[in-house]
Parts: sequence; C-alpha cells; structure tokens
Amino acid sequence: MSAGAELYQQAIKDWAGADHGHGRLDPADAAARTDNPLCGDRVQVTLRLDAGRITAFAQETRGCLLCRAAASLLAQRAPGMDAAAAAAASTALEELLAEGRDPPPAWQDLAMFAPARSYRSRHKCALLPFRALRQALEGVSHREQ
Amino acid sequence: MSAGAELYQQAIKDWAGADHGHGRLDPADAAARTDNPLCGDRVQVTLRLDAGRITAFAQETRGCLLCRAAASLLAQRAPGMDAAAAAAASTALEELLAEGRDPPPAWQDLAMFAPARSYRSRHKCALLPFRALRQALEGVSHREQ
Amino acid sequence: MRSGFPLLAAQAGLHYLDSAATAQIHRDALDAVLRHETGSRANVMRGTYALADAADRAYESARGAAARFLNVAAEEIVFTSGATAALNLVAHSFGAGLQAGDRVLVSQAEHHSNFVPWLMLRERKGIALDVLPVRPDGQLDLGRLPQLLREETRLVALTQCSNVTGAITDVAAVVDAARRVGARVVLDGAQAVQHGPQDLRALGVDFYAFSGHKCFGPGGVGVLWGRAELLCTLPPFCGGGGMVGEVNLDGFSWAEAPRRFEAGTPPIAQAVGLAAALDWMMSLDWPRLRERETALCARLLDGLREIPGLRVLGSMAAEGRAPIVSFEIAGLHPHDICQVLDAHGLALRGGHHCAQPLLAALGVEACTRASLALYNDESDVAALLDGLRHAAKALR
Amino acid sequence: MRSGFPLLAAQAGLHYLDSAATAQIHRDALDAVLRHETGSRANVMRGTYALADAADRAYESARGAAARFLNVAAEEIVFTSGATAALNLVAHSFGAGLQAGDRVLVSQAEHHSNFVPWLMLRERKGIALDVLPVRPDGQLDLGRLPQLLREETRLVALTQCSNVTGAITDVAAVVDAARRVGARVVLDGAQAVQHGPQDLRALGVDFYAFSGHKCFGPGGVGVLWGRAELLCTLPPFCGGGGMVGEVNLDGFSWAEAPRRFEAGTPPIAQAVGLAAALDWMMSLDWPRLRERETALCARLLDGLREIPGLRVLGSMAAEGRAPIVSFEIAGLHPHDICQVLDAHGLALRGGHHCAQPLLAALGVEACTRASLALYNDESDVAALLDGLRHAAKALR
Ligand SMILES: Cc1ncc(COP(=O)(O)O)c(C=O)c1O
Ligand SMILES: Cc1ncc(COP(=O)(O)O)c(C=O)c1O
Repeated sequence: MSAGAELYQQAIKDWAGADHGHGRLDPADAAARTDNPLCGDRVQVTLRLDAGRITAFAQETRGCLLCRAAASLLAQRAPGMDAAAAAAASTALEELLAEGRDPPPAWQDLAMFAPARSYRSRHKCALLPFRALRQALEGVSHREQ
Repeated sequence: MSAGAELYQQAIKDWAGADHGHGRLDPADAAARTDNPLCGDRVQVTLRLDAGRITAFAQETRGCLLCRAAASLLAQRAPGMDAAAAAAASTALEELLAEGRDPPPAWQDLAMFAPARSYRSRHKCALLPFRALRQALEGVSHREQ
Repeated sequence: MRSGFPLLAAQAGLHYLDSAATAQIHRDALDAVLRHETGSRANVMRGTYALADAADRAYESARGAAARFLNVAAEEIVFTSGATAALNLVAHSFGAGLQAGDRVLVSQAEHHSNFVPWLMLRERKGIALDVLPVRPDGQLDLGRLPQLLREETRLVALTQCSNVTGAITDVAAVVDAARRVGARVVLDGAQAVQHGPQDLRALGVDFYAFSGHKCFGPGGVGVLWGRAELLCTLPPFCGGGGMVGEVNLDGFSWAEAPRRFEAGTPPIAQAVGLAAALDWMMSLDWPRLRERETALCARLLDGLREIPGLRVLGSMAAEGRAPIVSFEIAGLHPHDICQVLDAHGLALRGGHHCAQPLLAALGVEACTRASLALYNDESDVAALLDGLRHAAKALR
Repeated sequence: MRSGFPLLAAQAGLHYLDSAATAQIHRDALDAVLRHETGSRANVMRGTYALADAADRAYESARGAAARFLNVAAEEIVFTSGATAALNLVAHSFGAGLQAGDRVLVSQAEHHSNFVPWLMLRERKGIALDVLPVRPDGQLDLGRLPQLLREETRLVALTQCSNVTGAITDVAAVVDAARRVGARVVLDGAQAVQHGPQDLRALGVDFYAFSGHKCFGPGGVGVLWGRAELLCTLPPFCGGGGMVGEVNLDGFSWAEAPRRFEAGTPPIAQAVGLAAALDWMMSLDWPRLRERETALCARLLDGLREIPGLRVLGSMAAEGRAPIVSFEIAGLHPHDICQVLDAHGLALRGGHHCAQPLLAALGVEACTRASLALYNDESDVAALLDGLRHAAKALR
C-alpha cells in the first residue's frame, strides 16, 4: 500500500472502532477537554480517582481515526494510573512521534502510531487524548496549546 | 556636467536667489499654503485682488531650489493674472514635466525646469508654488495632494 | 497552462486541489519580484535618487494594475498585507464612525476573516451585529434581507464567493437592498479574484478586499479598494511613516488616501509581483476559462455523486458557482481522507476552512474541500475520484 | 561582501547609502523565497498534505530562526507585515488594557511608526502621553526619566537606535527606571537589527519590533517579539483566520500566542526569506564587522568636518552609535543635495526621515542622511565626500 495509507493499519482502525470507554462519568472527580482549534477535533475525558489513581475513565472523542484510536487505547490502560504514569505515557507517544523512539514495554501498542511520524500535522491528533488525560490529572482545564 | 547636476542651471539658481515677492501680505484678499508632507517643504502665498485679478503677490517658501525658483518666477508673473491664467500656467508646467511639452511663449522661463522631467519625485517641488496660487485663487485652502 | 507555474511544472505528479487556500504563483509574478529585488529595490517614500524613483514608479504602477483589474481608479487602491488586513482596516476605519445603536449585517457564510473583525467591532463599539442566514443549499437567504436591513444598518459585510461551497453572492441584489437603507457594502473578494478580473463599478459595492496569494501572486500583499469619496473621509487605521502630513507632540495630520491607510514601508516587491500576476490574468480569455472551470466542476460533481455516503455541502449544480466543492463522507474523518489522498499525490484540505459559523449551519464540524483553478484539468479530477474510492477502502 | 547582494553586484557604480530606509536583500534571502515559492508553497493552516506540511515546517522554522536571532523562545515570535505593524499591534493589544489616567512615555527621537500609534492610542483611550526629550547631541535625556516615569506610567516606547542620528539608547537604564514604576518597555529595533543579532533577554525589554527589509531580508514581513507571559494574556489585534479557537454567532475564543496575533494568511515566503537573512547574519563575525562599520563611520565623520557649512545632527563621535549620519549644509536644501549626489551614483535620502518631532527638536525641517551597512566600504565614503563637494559647487 502506498505511503499515507500505510498509516491506517488494521490496529488503528480496530482500536478506533472499539471506542473503549466511550461516555461521560457523572459525577466525576476530574475532567478535561482538549481541542484542536484548527479542525474542530475535541476530546472530553472524565475520571474517577482514588488517592490520585484512576479508578474509572471515560472519553468522548470527536476526531479522526488516530485521535479515536488513541482515546480508545487510553481507556483500556488508564485504570490504575496516576499523574506520573499518565505523563510518562504521553511522553512515550511524543518521543515516538518526534524521534521515532520505541515505546516502553507497557505501551507497546503505541507502536501503531509509528507511521504517523512523518506526518507532523497529524501528531496532535494522536496526542489530543493524552493531553486531555494529563490536564484532567493536573486539575487544570485550559485550552489545548 | 553629469546628469542631475544639469538640473541646476544658472537660471534656476538665479531665480531662487532673487526670491522675488518674498513676504506675506497683511491684509490679503486670498491666501493658501501647500505642503509636501514627505519632506516638509511649504509654500505660503498671499494675494491682493481686484475683480478677480492679482494686484499684489507675496510668497514665503521653504523648499529646494526648484521650489524657490518657481515661487520667485511666479511672483514676477502673477500681477495681472486671474484664476484662468494661473491654471494655464500651472498646466503648462505640468505638461512640461509630464510630457516634455514646450511652454507657451508667455511662460518660456518655465523651460528651465525641463531637465527635471526625468526626476519624477522632483516634479512636485516645482509645482508646489503653482498649486498654492491656484488654491488661493480658487478660495480653497485644503492640504496639498 | 501548468508550465507557467514553477511549482506545478516541477512536481508533475502533484494534483493540487487547494487553490482556495493558496493558489500557486505564476512565473510572471515570481520574475517580477526577482527583477524588482535585484534591480529596483529601495524604499518608496520619495527618495530622490534613481533607484528610489524606480521603486516608486514600480509601486505606483502596481497600484495602476490593481485598479485596472478591478475597473477602478488607482487612487482608490490601498495595498495591505492581505485580505484579512484589508477587512480589519475597514472594521477599524469605517467602524470608528459607528456607535451603539448602529448595526452591521454579516452573513453566516463568511470566512472568519470577514466575521471575527465584526465580532470585535461589536465588542469595541457596542454596535449590533445581524446575521444573514444561509439556506441548506449554501446560498445566502436573500429573502431575509428586507427584514434584516434596518434604518440603523450602516454596513453590510459579505463574501462574493464562499470558500466552502463555492456559492456566489447575488451582489446586485444585496447592493440594491443596502442602498435602500443607506448602508455601505464591503465585499470580500478573496475567493473571486482567482477566477478573473472584476468590475467593481458594475458591482456597485463600496469596499472590496482580496489577497495576492489567492490570485497567482506573492503572499504578504493584498488590496483594499474603497470609493474615493469614502476613503478621503475615513480616519487612518494604523499609524506610522508615510500616512501622515505633519507630526508634532500635539498630534498629526493625515496624508491623502490611499497613503493614509498604508502606514510604514508597504510590501513593495510583493505589490509589484501581484501586479504582474494581475497583468497576466488580464491577458487571458476568461469566458473560455470559465467554461472550462465549469465543465471540470461538473465532472467532479458527477463523480462525487457516485461515491457511497458522500454528501456535498451546498449546491450540486456546476453552473453559477466557483469551482470549490466541499463534502463529507459518512463515517470518515476529513483528516483521514486527506491523508490517504496525499498518498496519491492529491493536495486537499480537511477541516473547518475558517468558516465555523457556515459549517455549523450546514450541520458539520469539518469537511474535505476540493478547489479547482485554471491550471487544473481532467486528470486532477479523475485522480481525486480514484483517491476517494481508495480512501473509503483504506479507512473502513 | 558586495557580491552577496544581487542588486549591488549588478550595479557596480552604485554607492548605496540608504540602508536605514531599506537594506539591499541578501542572495540567501532571495534564494529562500524562490525555493519556497517554487517548492513548498501552500497555506500554513495545517493542511495535512505533504506540501502543506512543508510550508508549515518552513514557516515554523522561520519562527525558530527569528527566535535565535533575538535569543528568545520561538513561541514568543509573532510574524507581522513589518515593524510598523508590530508597533501598532502593541498599541492596540497592550493598549486595550489602558484607560484614562494611564500614561505612556515615548521619546522625541522616535520614528513616526513608534510615535503616531501612541498619539492614536491617546485619542482612542484618553491616556496621557509623556515625551522624553532629546539633548542637542541627539541622545535621549535619560536624566529626565525619574521625573517623567510616574506611577501611572504603563508603557515606555523607545527606539533602540535613531534612524536620523544613529544614537543608541541606553536600554538597560531605561528598563531599570521603567521597572521601578512597573512600566513595560517596547523597543523599536528597526534600525538595530541590520547591525547584528540581538540579545533581548539581556536587554530586558518586554516587546521588540523589527522589519525584514531593513536586515537584508524581503519586504512585507516583520517581527514582534513579546514576553510569553505577556503575549498569553493580551487580546488579539486583528481578527481573521488562524487567530481563533472557536467561532460562532455569539463570539469567538482566542488561539494561543503567537497565532492569536497572526490573523489571516501570514507572509509565509517572506518569513522564510527573512529567516535565511537572519541565518546568514548569525554566521558572521559581528565584532569584526562592527569595528569595520565604526572605522568607516569615523572616516565619514572626519570627512564631513572638512565641508564648509556642514553640520552633523547629533553626535560627531564614531563610537557607540550606529553608522547613520544626518547633516545639513547651510543654504543647501537636502533635495538638491541628494539630486546632485544621485548624479554621482550616490543613493542618499533627504527629508524628515519620518522623524518630524526629532528634527523639530534639533532645529531643522529636513536633512540629508547617509547610512552605512556591512556592504559599504571606503570607496562609498570617498565618493560621498567627493559628491558633497560637487554639490556645494553645483548648487551655489
Ligand atoms: C526607527 C524606525 N522605526 C520604525 C520604522 C518602520 O519600519 P517599517 O517601515 O519597515 O515598518 C523605521 C523605518 O522606516 C525606523 O527607522
Ligand atoms: C472568503 C475568504 N475571505 C478571506 C480570506 C482571508 O484571506 P487571507 O488569509 O489571505 O488574508 C480567505 C482565505 O483564507 C477567504 O477564503
């Protein structure tokens, strides 16, 4: 398959299609929304927490396949994570996209985003849910940079 | 002499040096001031009139040799002129500068400005006193275009 | 045609279908910029040396070319940094005379550049903003004009051509209605100029804005046209060198229009390049080119009809529109579509195209846009239709 | 050195001494513009296709180059259409937070572009404007600062370097005094950048403005730098595409800085060209170049001393100044002087140089200005001194 289309491996389509954790927790202990003002993509994350650890995670995502796959993956992995773990996961994805660095063993699934590396304008798509999670955990709720 | 310096024929220097009509009439029947906002040059013209004809003309000019020569020349020729004659003189100079057209016999002295033709940015210098005169006669006193 | 555009000539495999965002630059425009920068570069504030005189002449003759392109007078041409800057200029200079109680009418089909400045003016001045709705076919609902145009309406700000649907505004009808209440009309020509010279006298509007980079010229330059009798009364927008008469500690006097609106060193080489692009455009056979654009657009629309789940935003007619076609495909995100298309050498843009109010009215968040210009041909359309079929397969 | 500047290379006989108005463009800048327009031209609002990505990268990396040139962060760089636009941006965006009772301090040495925007702000907002006087030697009278800086002073707007006298402002002293009353400082760097990279962190100012065409880059582009913590709180100036988050009929949200201040399509190729010019400048040996400029300036000043009736405006010292020298010659008008000089291949500008308040303080209406840049050499200075002797003869 030609470049570009290779981005859409079955794994991405599967994760996006699964749409794990879809919904909104109410009440929630933490929440954040990130937007990509340039295309209108949006991720809304709601969390329940116990002593700083995630006990429940929900996401409502309007976005492209990359964004939805990332949100869905995150929904599967979030329970049990604290702020440091969320930051580490986000960094792992950033480093994969920016430098091609292999993700740590616990985040091997992130490798499905590797082909996005050469499409800089798409990095933000995959990162959007991760940023939402970090923001929710940091208790800040400002607009996505 | 090289181009550019040829602009400064003795006639121009003489007319400018003579500074005919220097001063300001008070009272005056008509007055106008024209400015070149791009360099601060300024011509102030005051007139006395009788039935629309100039009986006395005075000019205060701050400007380059071309501007001063034109003001001085105008001071010598103005008495007796009416609005139509002033407009005709102004047009003669404009046409000389824009198209190289010979001035009419009565305005042969304008020919000293002919070398300015190729220096478009200088046309305004010579025209400034003529514009002041026209404005004074037209009773308008708006800023020079 | 393609050979006149260096980038397209160099990239034979590229199907450039994003001319509504930026048109490719024509060789003549690029050459003019080069020639100016290497032969006539100087500032234009009346230096008296030969080079400065050459720069002055070039800049003022660029004003003349823009005037000819729009069928107006050169003194009515204000060079700006682009259409956005031109529209903001109107919002500030014309807007300075407005006050609470006055109204401005905009349409819901506007690009953000002709929408946000009026939202900002509303904040600054407390004016009221009325919004002319769009119909589901993307056309402005001109039937609402009599009701929306009030005695207090001072200005109507509309696009000549939608950058999303390609819908063309019935300017005569708008001008007519606006005149009846004494309102002025500013027309955003950003999307129109790439499809041929304009006759503003015939259109009857009061202000007109466009950008160089959308009509085969350089970026960083645009034009505001305003009626002489308006320009000569409006206050300046930005302050700086060149737009003043006298300056002292107590204040300053205004230079005459158009220089009053050109504070600072203008984009000289860019204006010269734009003039070359406009001169080139004025040398073309536009009736023929328009026919060609329409035929190509028809072919595109016909092809899109065949694609399952695809919905075109606005009209499906190829006539009476600009060759700009936006669409959504059920279940596929525009970013993903454009990504796959890119892999097939197709340059299209997905997103809200800086027209969020319009997209909201049409019920979508984002869409994929194909825009055709005079250098596109049937191979581009065929490649796009092919690419969309691939995308549907790759993304599902 | 001269061979790197296409116009100067082509016109061997030209003594270009008007770089303070516009510097000649460097080959690298021109090449970068060309390369961009023919290889990477697209709009920069996040198109996802390869060409758009290339344009995005080029534009954002231009931001990086400007940041390196000023020793600041890339997110603090706002591209504008020039220094004038940058200063107007500050006057509007920072000025939006000011109100009657607040004060702005400007100097009498300012270019109109850093003077008129504050006169206009005074009209808009009813603030008070204080004016720091210049001494007869052309230096700002900094001794007056303690008295002029009041508790109500919110902003100090000064030039880093006078475009008439070449006087350099003691920025540290100004920043120090301004901090004491909590005022912000905007520095007009238009004349400084052509003489080398700047260290804004060391200078300690809050805003900085410059133009590309004065530092060997293309026209139509400039830079506003602002401290991140300031930029992120300031409201936008112009409205349009790219500077918003969400837009609907009720209002709009702001994009993050710096894009919040870049409404519409920015001057993309021009920013890329500017970056090439700045990269080239950053590769030079500035201590050596400054020495050379100073030596040349000394030679010029020495020569001018010999010319009967000539008076230099401001300082006669070659040290601690920019190589910009303005003068009058008793009985000769600057236009006439420049005209004769032009006939000798000398490009100099006569007039008020958009600094009427300064000229008034120095007691002249107009003057002749020679400004030296890195491509000038002793032959230029010799030709000028020669030309002035000719002018004195020809004009008397
Ligand atoms: C000191 C100073 N400030 C500001 C400007 C304005 O720069 P620009 O005209 O490029 O906007 C200039 C140059 O004209 C200048 O010399
Ligand atoms: C309809 C319309 N108006 C205004 C603009 C703004 O033009 P620019 O970004 O060149 O200022 C655009 C293009 O982006 C447009 O499509």
